[in-house]
Amino acid sequence: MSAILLIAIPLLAAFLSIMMKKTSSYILLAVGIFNVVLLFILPDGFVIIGGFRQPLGINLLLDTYSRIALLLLNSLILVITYLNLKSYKSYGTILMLALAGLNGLVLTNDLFNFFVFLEISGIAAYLITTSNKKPRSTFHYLILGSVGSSLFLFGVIILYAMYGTLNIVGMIRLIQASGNYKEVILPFTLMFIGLGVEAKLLPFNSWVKGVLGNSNTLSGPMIASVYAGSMSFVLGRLITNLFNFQGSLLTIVTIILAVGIVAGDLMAFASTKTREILLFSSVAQASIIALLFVNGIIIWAVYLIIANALSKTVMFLVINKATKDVGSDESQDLRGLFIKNILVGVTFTLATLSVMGLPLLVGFKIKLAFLTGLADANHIWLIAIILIASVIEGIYFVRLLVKLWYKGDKEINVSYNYSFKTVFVIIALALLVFGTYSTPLNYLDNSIDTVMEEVNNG
Amino acid sequence: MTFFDIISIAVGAFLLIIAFLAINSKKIINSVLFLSALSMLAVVSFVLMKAPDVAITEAVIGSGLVTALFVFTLLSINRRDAK
Amino acid sequence: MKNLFGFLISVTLGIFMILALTNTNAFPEFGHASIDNRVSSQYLNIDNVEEVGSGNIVTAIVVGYRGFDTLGEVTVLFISALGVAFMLSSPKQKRIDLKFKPNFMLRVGSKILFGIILVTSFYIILHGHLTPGGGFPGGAIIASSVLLLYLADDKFRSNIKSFKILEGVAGSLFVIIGLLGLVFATYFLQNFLPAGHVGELLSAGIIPIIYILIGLKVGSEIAGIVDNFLTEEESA
Amino acid sequence: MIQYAAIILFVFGIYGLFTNKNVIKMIISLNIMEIGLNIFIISIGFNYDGIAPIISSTNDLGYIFVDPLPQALVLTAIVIGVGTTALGLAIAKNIYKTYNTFELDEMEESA
Repeated sequence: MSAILLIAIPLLAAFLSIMMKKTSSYILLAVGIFNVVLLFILPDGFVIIGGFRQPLGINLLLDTYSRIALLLLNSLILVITYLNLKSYKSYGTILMLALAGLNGLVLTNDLFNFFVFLEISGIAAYLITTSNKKPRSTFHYLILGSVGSSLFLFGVIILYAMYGTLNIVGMIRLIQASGNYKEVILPFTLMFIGLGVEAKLLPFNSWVKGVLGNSNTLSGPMIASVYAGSMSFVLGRLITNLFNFQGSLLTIVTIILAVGIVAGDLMAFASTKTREILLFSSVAQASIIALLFVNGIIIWAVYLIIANALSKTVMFLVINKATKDVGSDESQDLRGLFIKNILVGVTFTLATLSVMGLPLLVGFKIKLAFLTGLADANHIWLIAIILIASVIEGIYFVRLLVKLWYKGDKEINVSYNYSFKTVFVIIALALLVFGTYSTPLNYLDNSIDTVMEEVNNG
Repeated sequence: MTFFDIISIAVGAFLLIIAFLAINSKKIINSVLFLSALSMLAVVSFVLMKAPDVAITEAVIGSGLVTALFVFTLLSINRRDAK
Repeated sequence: MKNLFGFLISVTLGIFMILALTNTNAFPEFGHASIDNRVSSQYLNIDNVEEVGSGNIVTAIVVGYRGFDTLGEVTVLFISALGVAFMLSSPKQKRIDLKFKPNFMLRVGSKILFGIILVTSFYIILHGHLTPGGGFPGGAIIASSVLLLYLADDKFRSNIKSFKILEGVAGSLFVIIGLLGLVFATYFLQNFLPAGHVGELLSAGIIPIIYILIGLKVGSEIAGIVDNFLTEEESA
Repeated sequence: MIQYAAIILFVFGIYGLFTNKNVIKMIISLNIMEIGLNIFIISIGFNYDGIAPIISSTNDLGYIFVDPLPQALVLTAIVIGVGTTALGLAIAKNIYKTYNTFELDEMEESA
């Protein structure tokens, strides 16, 4: 048993599934379950491919950090596929390739291999967004995504020209040995911009509005939770281990991210469309997560990614299903959505409150912990910015909730079937349980990311 | 100044001129043809830099098939317009 | 206004990149790159060359050392072909009218050329581990021979269904060979065949086999893309 | 020289993406960018004294070679570029079907 199966099996299934298109969604379900089970029995450590030692060939690294990321993304894809089994049948093969690409992205320990998986998952994402039937926004996404990955590749190549290796662990070792941070500013900037496009960081994310603003029950949760979550994970890993921002670059990156938080929340505040409110809120959250990684608060950033991915799944599923049935996503037209769907309303409210960070929910615990972490590191003005952003966030979310709960002029009929409701309830319960009983969250600490250990071991 | 330098300066200058033309020409079909020429010049520079594998691949894929795909797209559009 | 903004951004980026690269000592000057400090020096080490057994070092890297990248690359092409078919194909399709009628010579001549090009492409694929070339250009040449048939005959349509099957089978065999490495040797994609002598046709273990699969897969995928671009819905 | 040309080509591509509002020309700009990037990648492995990394027997290993790894990377990058281009053109065809134009500016009016 080796972690390579997490990538090889979805690929094999995808290649086989084009010969039997009808069953592709069911094959995907089987593959997803296989992957989740496999994740519990695989051992930690490096996985060598092709039998070539560390710098010669490509290898993968499985540790607690990547295991958490993989569990999250594999199980989320499984859930989303299950919910869309009827409505989006033909996307089975594409989702399998997305699964393989994201798994590879999280696992790989080689920069060029990282680029290849970035492209696989990127192209899969463009194809997922074709389900919106808005070719223009898909095209916009494709152009920005390709530019982003080209910039990333440019950075990787400059690093290779300087240090002569593509292995991430080996690269970190060589950069530490040379001790000259000024040399690597250019490649790191290019790589950060390239990944920023995919990770929805402002100002590289103009694709988000077109793509998520027209999303449906497949593309919404896929892009907003699965892709955003995995991209935050890999960006976090690169930020904390490889980029390790210092000096003026650190200041610039921090300012960009801080502006991203405020701007994201302000744009959500100004919008009246429900889907846009959700997407701008997730843009702001992506910046907060990146900011935490930049400041070395790894474990709470990880929890924040998980909590966000789960809440956003619920929120996008609820809103996108309602939009599909009603035919509009103006919050005015969705008034009174929850009067007939009280259970759905309660779970949506819980998810929203958790994103806002109110007590009793897991979002509160996480927010408290990372604000304490920032205070320990003496970043008072960052805390101020996050608090201001939270206030704005609170206002627009409460406004949205009030609208969705109170009766409007028209009566609207949206029905959620049982599988939807089950998923909502499970996620809402998880948010509640971990919010009130949060001791298990303290078991893990920043050492879940073992790249640095491997660097020092060598 | 060696022979290599002269050739490389010529190739580099041509690359830039043709790229400029490809971006700024008014007719799309001209842009496509300039892109094909750019690809062919890239092949020359790959050969200059001792990369025969890449040169073969770029010649077949870059200047052959990609151009064909562009032209087919334009063809199908023009035909629909004519109707 | 927007043009000026774009111009400024790109000029700044260009100047920033060129200045940063020329001022960095660790970045090698053009034409003076030395592979001694790079991982590539180990690819040219005699033990490693004999272990892999491919005379073309680039092929050894593409299919051997970094074979996993190549699997990913084939996947990228696979998913784009899938996407193109997904967006452009419909149940009933007909050829786009090319506005010229091919004559007899063109049709017959293209059939002869088709054979010659196909043989050339197989030669290129089979000698990928000895001479420049290999699966990617070879596959692309297969696709261009199909393209020739399409251009020479305005009624011609290849059997897309069999291309899909070929594509799926070749891709699956690639992964299965990788998994066989896991079973017969220790690692995924590891060579489990004898490496042979450098420079001979039957050498380099699984590299020629994988390159043949890549060639077939690339060829059928690009041919599928070409077919999608040259057909349209019946009703239009 | 070729290296600088490659960087400028890359920047040209980005400039083209900023200024062109035509879908097909944007894909062309993307291709120009990728060609620039590919030439740059090859150029970092080039050595004036080096020969192409292809040997006919193990006796040839004494020579100086150009770096083979960038060449392997470019092979991968070219094929990935074709994939993106084909997909982009397919989307362009779809755009034309929906909006009846390739110009992004005209689309906003009709959409």
